Amino acid sequence: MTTLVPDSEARVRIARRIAREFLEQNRKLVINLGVGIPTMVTNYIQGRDIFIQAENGMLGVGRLAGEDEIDRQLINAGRQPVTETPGCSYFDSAASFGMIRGRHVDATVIGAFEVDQEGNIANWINPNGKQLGVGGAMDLVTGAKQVIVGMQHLTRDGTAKLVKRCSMPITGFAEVDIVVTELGVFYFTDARLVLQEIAPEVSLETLTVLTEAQFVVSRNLKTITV
Amino acid sequence: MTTLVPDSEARVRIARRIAREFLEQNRKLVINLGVGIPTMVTNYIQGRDIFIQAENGMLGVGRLAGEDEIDRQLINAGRQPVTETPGCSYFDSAASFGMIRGRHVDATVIGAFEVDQEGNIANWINPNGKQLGVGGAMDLVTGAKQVIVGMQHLTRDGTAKLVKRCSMPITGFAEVDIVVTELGVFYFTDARLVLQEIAPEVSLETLTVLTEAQFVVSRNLKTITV
Amino acid sequence: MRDQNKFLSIEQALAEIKAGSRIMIGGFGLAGYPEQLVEALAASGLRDLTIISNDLGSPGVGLGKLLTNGQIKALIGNYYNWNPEVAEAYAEGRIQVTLLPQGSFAEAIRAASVGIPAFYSAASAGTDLAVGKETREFSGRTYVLERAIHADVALIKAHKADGLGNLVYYKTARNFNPIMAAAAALTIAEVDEIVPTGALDPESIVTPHIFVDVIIRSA
Amino acid sequence: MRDQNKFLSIEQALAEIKAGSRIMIGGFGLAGYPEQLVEALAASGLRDLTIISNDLGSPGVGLGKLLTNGQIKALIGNYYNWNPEVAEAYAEGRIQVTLLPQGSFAEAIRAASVGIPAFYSAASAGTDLAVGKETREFSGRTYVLERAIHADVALIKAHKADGLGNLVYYKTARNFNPIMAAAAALTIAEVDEIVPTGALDPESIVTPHIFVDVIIRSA
Repeated sequence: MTTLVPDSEARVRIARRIAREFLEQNRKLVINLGVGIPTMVTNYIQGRDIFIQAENGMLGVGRLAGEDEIDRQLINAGRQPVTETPGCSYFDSAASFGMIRGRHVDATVIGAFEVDQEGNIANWINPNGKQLGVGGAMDLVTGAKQVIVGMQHLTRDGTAKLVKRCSMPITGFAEVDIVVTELGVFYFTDARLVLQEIAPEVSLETLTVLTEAQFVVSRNLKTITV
Repeated sequence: MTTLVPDSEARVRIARRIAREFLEQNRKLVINLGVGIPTMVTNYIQGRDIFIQAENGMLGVGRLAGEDEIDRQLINAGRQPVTETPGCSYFDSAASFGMIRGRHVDATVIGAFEVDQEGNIANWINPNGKQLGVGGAMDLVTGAKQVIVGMQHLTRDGTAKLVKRCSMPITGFAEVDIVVTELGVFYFTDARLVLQEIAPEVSLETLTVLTEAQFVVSRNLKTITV
Repeated sequence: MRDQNKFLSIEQALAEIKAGSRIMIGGFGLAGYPEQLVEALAASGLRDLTIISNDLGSPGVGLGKLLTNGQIKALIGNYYNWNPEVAEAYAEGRIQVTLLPQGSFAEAIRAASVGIPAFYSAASAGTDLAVGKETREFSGRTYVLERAIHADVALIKAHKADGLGNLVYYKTARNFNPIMAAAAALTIAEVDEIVPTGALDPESIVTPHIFVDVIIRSA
Repeated sequence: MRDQNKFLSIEQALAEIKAGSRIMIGGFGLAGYPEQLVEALAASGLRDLTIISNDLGSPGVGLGKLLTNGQIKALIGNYYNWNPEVAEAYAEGRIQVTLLPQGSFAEAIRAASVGIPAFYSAASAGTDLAVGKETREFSGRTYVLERAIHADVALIKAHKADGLGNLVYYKTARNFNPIMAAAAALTIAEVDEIVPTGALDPESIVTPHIFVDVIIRSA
C-alpha cells in the first residue's frame, strides 16, 4: 500500500495533536511521556504550566539538552540528556512510581504495538525473543489518571494497530482513554471506541478498512487539526 | 514493704547499667530510647559512636536542650526539646519507622508494666480507661534487633513486674532480650529467663520472692555494676 | 493538582473543608502541626469530622480544641495519652477511636499516597490492636494486613514553599506532614515562608508541588 | 551498620563480595551506577551472581560487562532492551531472568528496606508478568501481591558522603540508589566527594549513614 502520510509528518502530527489535548484543558497538568513520538509532545507544550515527570526520578523535566548542555547524569527515562525547569525536583525510583501509582500524574502518553476495541493495550514487549524488558509501562497505564496512546495507524507491514483483540502480550486491560494516530483521534467513551477526528487524507471508508477495531463515529466528527 | 533502693537511685542504676550494655560492645550502634528511664541512658553514652534515633523523625539526637537552647520544633518522641549532633538527619515518620521495621536499629530501650517469663511484654496501655495510645511501642519491639527493658523491679504497690504471664495487654510476643531492674539483670537465653547480675541490696532468696517469673541463675552470677 | 492560584487566605482555605470530612492533620505533639489552620478549623465549628493524626495535642490546646468543641466524630491515630479528654470521650461513647501502631499508621498513610491498597507489617500481630485484622505468615513470622488510610483533606505544616508550591520542612516538625501531603484529595499547607520558584535546591525539595493544592502563610 | 572504618579502597571493598551473591546495583541506563565498583566486580571474575538492577547497561558496557564475562547466574529487574545480550543469554538458557514492572520493582526493594514482606500493586494484574503471583481485589480492582526483594550486597552511587557516611545524590543519578542502600545486608557506596561530618544539611541528607557500610571514592 502507499503511505497516506509520510512518517515524519505523521509523527509530528500525532505529537502536536496530543499536545493540543493538554493545551485545551488550559490548566496545570503533570504528564509522563514515553519514548519516541510521546517525547516529541514536549516540543509543543512549552511555556505552559504542564510539568513533565520522568519515572527515573524527576519532576519538571525541561527540553532535550543541546550539545553543550549535556549532563550524563541528567536524563529522561528514554536515556536522553534533558534540562531542568525552575522548581524541578529529584526523588528516588520508589517515590517516583509512588507518584504514578498514587494517581498524582494526570496523563501518560505512550506508544503501542496494538490497542484493541476493549481499550486493552499491548506495548511492553514484542515476543520475538530479542526483547526482554517492561520499563514503567504497566505502572503507568494502571496508575496515570489518563492514558493517551500516540502511535502510527499501521505497522511497517501495513497492518492495523487498532485491532479487535490484542494478539501481543497485554500491558494493561481497559486502561486506554485516547488513541491518536496520524489518521484519526479515537476516544474510549462508555467502553466504546469513538472516532472523534479524521485526517484529511482519508475517507471514513478508507479509515474503516485500515482499522481492524470496531469503532463508532462521533456525531461531531471533525478533521484533525493540530 | 520497705524500698530496697530509693527511686532516684534505682532509675540512675538502671539507665547506667543499660548504657554499659552498649558501651561494652565498643562499636557503632543505633538505638531508640523510650520515655522515662530509657531516655536517661543518653546521659551515660556521650562521646561514643552511639546514635540515637527518635521515631518522630530524627537520627543523631543529642542531649536534652538547655533552657536557652529550646526549639519547640526540635523534640524527641517524648516531646522533650533536644539538641542536634554533627551528622544528624531528619526524615518523615514513614521513613523513620521504615528504619525501625527494616531492622536498621540495633536496640530499643523501653519501659514496661510487665514482662513475663516467655519474653512477652506489656507496656502500651494500662487498661484503666484513662489511656488510649500505643505510640511506637509495637513497631519498636517487633522491629529493633534487640529489645532491652529498663524498669523498676516492683510496681508502686510492691507487686512483681517480672511475672509468669502478662495480665495486661501485650505489646509484643517473645520479643524481649534483656530486662534491667535495680535489683537484677536478666537475659532471655534459649527461651529461658536467666539472672546474670544481682543487686548488692538483695539475696537470691529475696529476689526470687520479688520476682514472680521463674528464672534460672547464671553460673557466672555477678553483682550489678554500673 | 488544582489549577487555581494556590496561595489563599486562611478563610478561603477553610472554605474548602466540609462538615463530615476525613481530615489528616500533620504534627507530633505540638511540633509541626498547622497551628493556624487548626485554630481556624476549631473556630469554624465544622462538625462530624474524622481526624487522622498522630495525637490530639493537649486538652484544649492545638488539635485538642476540636474535641473540646465537640467537632469530632471519629479519630484514627496512634497516641492520645497526652490528651486525656480523648479516653474520656471514647469511654462515654461520644467518639469512635481507631488506634494503630505508629509505624503502621505512618506506613498506611504513605500507602495511600503511593496507590498501595494494603501491605503487611509484623507490628501488633497477636495483640488487641490486630483484632479483626487478617494475618499471614511470611518466613515463619506472623504479619498483619494493614489497609491504606486515605483522607478528603490534609492540613499540613511546612517551613518554606516556593512559587509552585514545592515544600521543605524544619527539623522534627517534618514528621507526618510529607506523607499526608500526598495521601489526601486536597492538601492545604501552612508555611512559615514563601520563596521564589527556583530558590529551593531541587535535590532538597521534600514535597514536590504537585501534592500541594492550597498554601497559606503563617501570620 | 558495621563498626569498622567505612572508608576503604576499592580492593578492600570488593573483598567483601562473594561468588554466588545477590547483588543490587543502582543506576538507570548509564546514569547513577557505581562505575568503578562495577568495573572492579567485572575484573574480579566472581561468578554465579544474581544481579538486581533496573537494566544491564549496554553490551559490554557498564553492568553489561558482567554478562559478557559470564559472571551472571540470574537477573531480577525491569528493562533489558538496551542490552540485547540479555535476551540472547536468556533464550539460550544461560541465565534466569525475572522481570517486574519498574514501579513494582522499586517498591519491592523499598519494602525490603522497611521490613515489609509483601504489598499489593495494580501494575501487571492479568498480564504475563503476574503469572504465578497471587492476586486480590480491593474496591473492585485487581491487585498483585508483590514480595520484598532483599540482597546480600548493594553497590550504589552517591554524589557526596560525609565523615559518618551520610549520602546525598546528584540529579537523576539518584534513581534506585537510596532504596537499595537500605535493602541489602551490606551496602558499598561509590561517591564523587567526601566532605566533613556536619557539612551536609541535616534536612537534605537522603541516605542516613546507618544504611552505609563501606564507602569508596571515585577516582
